[in-house]
Amino acid sequence: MADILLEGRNLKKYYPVTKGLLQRTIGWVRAVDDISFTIERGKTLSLVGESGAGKTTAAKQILLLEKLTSGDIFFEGKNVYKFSKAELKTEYRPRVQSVQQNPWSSMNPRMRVRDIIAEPLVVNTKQTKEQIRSRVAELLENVGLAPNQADYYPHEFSGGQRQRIAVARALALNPSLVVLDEPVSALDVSIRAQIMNLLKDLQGQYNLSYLVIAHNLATVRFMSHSVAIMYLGQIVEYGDAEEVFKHPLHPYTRALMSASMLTLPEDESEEAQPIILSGEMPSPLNPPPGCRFHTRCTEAQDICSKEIPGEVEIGKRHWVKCHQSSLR
Amino acid sequence: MSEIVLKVEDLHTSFFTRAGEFKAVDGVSFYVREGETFGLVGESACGKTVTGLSILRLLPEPAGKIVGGKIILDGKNILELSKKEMRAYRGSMISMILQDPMTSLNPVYTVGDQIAESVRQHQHIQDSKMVEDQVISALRLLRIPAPEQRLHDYPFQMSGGMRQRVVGSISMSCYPRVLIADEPTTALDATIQAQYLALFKDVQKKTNVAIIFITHDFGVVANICQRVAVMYAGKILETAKTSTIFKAPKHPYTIALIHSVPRLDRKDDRLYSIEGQPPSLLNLPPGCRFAPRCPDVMDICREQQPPEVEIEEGHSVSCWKVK
Amino acid sequence: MVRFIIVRLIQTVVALIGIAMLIFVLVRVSGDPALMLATAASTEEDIQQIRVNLGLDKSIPEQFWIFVTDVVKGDLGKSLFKKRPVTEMIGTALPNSLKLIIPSWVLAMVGALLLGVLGATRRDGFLDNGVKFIAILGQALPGFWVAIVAVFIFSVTWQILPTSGLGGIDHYVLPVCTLGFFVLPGMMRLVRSSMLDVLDSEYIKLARIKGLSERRIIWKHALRNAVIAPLTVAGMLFAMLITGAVIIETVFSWPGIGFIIVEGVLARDFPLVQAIVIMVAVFVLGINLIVDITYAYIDPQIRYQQT
Amino acid sequence: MQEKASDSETTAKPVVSGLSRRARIMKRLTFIIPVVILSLIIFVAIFADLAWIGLPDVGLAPYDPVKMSLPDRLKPPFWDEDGSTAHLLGTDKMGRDILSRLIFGARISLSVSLLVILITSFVGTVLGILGGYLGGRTEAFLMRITDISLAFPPILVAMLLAVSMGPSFTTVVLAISLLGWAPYARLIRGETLRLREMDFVAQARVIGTSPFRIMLRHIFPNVINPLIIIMTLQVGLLIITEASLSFLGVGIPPPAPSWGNMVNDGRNLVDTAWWISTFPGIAIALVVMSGNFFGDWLRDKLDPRLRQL
Repeated sequence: MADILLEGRNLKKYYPVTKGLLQRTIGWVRAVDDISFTIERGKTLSLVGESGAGKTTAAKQILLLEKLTSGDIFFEGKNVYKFSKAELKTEYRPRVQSVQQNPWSSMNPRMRVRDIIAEPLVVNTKQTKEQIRSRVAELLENVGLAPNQADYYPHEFSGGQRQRIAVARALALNPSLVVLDEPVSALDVSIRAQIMNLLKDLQGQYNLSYLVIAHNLATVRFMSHSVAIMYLGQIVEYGDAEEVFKHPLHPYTRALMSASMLTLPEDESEEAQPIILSGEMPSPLNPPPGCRFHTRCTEAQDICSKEIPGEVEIGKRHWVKCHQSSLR
Repeated sequence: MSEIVLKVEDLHTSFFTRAGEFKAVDGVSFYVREGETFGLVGESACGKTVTGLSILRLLPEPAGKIVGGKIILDGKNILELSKKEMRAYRGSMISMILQDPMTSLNPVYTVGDQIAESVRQHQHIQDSKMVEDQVISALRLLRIPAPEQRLHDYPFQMSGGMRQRVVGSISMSCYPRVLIADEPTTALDATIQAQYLALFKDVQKKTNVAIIFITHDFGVVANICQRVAVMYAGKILETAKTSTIFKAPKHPYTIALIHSVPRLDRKDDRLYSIEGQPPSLLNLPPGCRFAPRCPDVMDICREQQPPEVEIEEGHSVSCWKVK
Repeated sequence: MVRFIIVRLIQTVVALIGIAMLIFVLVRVSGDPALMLATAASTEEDIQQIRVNLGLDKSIPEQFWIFVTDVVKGDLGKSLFKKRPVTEMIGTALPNSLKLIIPSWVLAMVGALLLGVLGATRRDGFLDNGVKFIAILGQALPGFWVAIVAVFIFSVTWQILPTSGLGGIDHYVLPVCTLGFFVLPGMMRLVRSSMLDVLDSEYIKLARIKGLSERRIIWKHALRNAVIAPLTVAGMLFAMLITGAVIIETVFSWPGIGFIIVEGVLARDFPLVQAIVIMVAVFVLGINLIVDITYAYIDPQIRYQQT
Repeated sequence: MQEKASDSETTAKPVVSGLSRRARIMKRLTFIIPVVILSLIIFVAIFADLAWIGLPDVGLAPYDPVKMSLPDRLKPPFWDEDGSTAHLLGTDKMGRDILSRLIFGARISLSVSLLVILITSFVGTVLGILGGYLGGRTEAFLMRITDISLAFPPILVAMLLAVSMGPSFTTVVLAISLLGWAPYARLIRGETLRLREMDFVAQARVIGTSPFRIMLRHIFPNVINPLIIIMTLQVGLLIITEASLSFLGVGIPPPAPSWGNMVNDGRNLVDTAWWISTFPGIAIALVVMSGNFFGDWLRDKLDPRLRQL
């Protein structure tokens, strides 16, 4: 069994929808509806999907920014929800860090870079000012910035440089897992490559595990060891990244890949015709019955709108939730 | 080959601010034919959006000014038009789609009203029944389901993809000669974007409109553009057919840019990345704008700006290395 | 929409109780009501007697209950000074105040809207600087001073307008203008800045792309959105209006509630002052409710969301 | 969720503010003149007399502001033919020296404003941050009170207190402060809501920073700009409010000189002794205008986004 760092089991997160004078709850937005996944030590798992898929909500649960509706999170085999407040503070929080999407709002504009990077150390450790100062300098070098830049303010840096500072802050407490919420989608193409290379190097250097949230499949293929394709709060296909990208099984995965593929019109061969989905993303307040994708699916059969598809194991580490007969 | 609808010759647009003159567009030339989609691609602050706004003469007052060049639409230099004449052109001869569907529509008026407005403005139809038919046909052109009902909806009752279609209906309602699309799909999800681009090609087939497509996403360029210009710091570095840009680019910047886009069809270990940062538009380097970051830089590159050389039919490059 | 009104109504009632509590506590804490009710001649027993029938010997919650029931019944006690039920005095004074407040409110709103929009659309032009100058002047010059100077110029030296008192149309000119001038600058700045924000928005850029005339863009597209923001602060401006009314009525000895409340204070006529404060509170909350409803009407998003 | 690379294009676009030279000089003037006037007034207020260091009769004011001398009644300013340099700005109907009363009036007006600003800004900021950050019941309750007090004229509260406590310096300060915190609470709450949604606050929570430290280290430093701006704009408003209260007789009680009750003294003598009301009126206008200009300049300098203040 590979060395599992973190496992999410049947995670559910519902947001109440209230109405009326007394704010009575009349329905639930099932943002994350029973998803399970594992993150191995030193490896990257990506949650991929479009708006409303529940990727960011899932990340928030892992970062304990919100309370799960149901389900369990195991960190190194121990159930996180059973941790005491003290255990959380020493065992979990310092070892799980995050890098946010927008470089312009992920840093306090009133703080110098030195204090931004040092804050995790100041809050969680009793290190002296001198120890923290040298650690900050070391972190800046790790992410390719000069230590003397520690005294500047965030607005004096470009988007790419700010993401480097955010990564330095995430590494401050030597975490085991870093949650990367769309780490490069706000950056220009040329800068994006620099940051993705940096993240990969750091993973090798510090044996870091990444949980990447992204919607750009090409970025995901470069970064990930395993991938989970999400649609409307559920995982529809899960497995080893190369396996999934070489043989996409779920019609949604194929449509998503076709929409992200960089193919010139004249290179489109007969069978690789682009798949264009019809209709719009249904509202998460009342998702379609049975398989949630059946309303837009190119392969939809009548069973799809009745029963919820179970997990069909294909390769050794590749399963898909779909009624397609070709999978049996 | 259909005839040229719009020709931009040596366009210069600058912003005059307290900090000095920002040369946002510094000598840009290209043309677009009827029924053709011409791509303007480049990273942030390369001047592609300013080029679009210059064509429509909608630069932010008082700082933005067109300081040089010509914009010829059907043989007429629209820079010489009076304010009133230019206003008559906007919406009827040239139209534009903006990036964020969430903010492009007026929140307090129904979708139908906003389309009817440009129909009444340009086609001078006063009879409300005829106007409504035009509105419905515009909605149908962009394949919006149940147009008869949807036209009474307010923008906030629609999804991002649907709103962008409404913006499309507004801009196409008077059948313009040229449509400028400024990153219309950037704010949309991948599958919705694919849907929108397919719709765009269909609309072009039906109306034969010339489209200038502004984007930073090479996937979109490959999907929809026939010819492409790569822009960097206010200048066009290379113009060619889309397949040439992807398969045989000549300018070092284009090569590097294509190379640094992560590919879905293969697994790379490391991505090629261009070092350094784009130059500030306030104090641009004297020679070639890309010189400070160019892997094949030569001395001459730092002193003089390279001329635009047409190395083959329809493929021109501005680089000293390319003869 | 109906549900939205019900929610707002309930909030208003809650707010009213809040204000009643505030006034109740304020009065009890800051002095002894019995002493306030006693006139110079009353002896110790009289004061004790007042305390009993005021129920001050009872517990605070009980006193509050009596206070609230009195208010609801409309019995706010008798004016010490005029020996008449307070509600009667207010009854005569309120219409006069309204005759002053309503026209100046309309004048201020129309003026603010016009000048605000013109100021925003001709930025840094002659008009815009003029508008800014009026705004700064209006907020700097104290209202009562402006009123006195106006009286001095128009009534005393030019003698074209009466110095004070109620009467024909000419009596209204000066008070209404000076009171309007209280609120005009604040509202004008709000309309101007809200208009500037709206003009920067994408949908206005799209309206220009449609080739609409600048006039149409401003008065049809921009104005309706720009009015929403100032509306949210209309309540605050209404408070300034009432403050102004009290001053203007004093300067022009206009027989409205402002006038009698000032007299009430000088005569330490406690029940009269307390009654007027409560009545104004009800009035203010009513205006807030009306503002919110117009707010919902103009912005369809609120109208649809609430039902 | 979507790629917004072009977002950085909009932020990277140059600041478009093509102010002409004339406009730029004007802008600098709107800073210099107000600062000069305000510092002058503050200087005068402090050194009106040196009683606060035990030398009551030494100071800027030529006469004791309250001393009456009936023979010198209603003297016009010195440039008038029967005015005299003894009383530069003339005397009021009780023969008191207008200039001295103006100087002491400055001290009273400024101290009222300063005290009220300190109280209301502190209360408003604390409630604004707590309400904005904690949300839920506290925020709803807080917002109800803010809305009521914003729409409630402070003058009436002052009257109520004047009746029950009798007009005095403390009554005025209490009356204005009782409701004066509302504009701060409303603004600071709005800013806190905006900041709370930003990633760096979520980031602070991820590393386990306590809510108190977040409010202190992350929220508060980012609301200082709007706070300073609203404080400077309040200076003018408060001086007018105090003057209005004194004018109506519910503010600073005579004989103490306050610009408000000085204007009131000369109210009925406008045609014969115009100077009694005019000079305090000008003084108020000058200070308030300086406060507003300085506030506007500060707002453009610190945070143009807050134009609607």
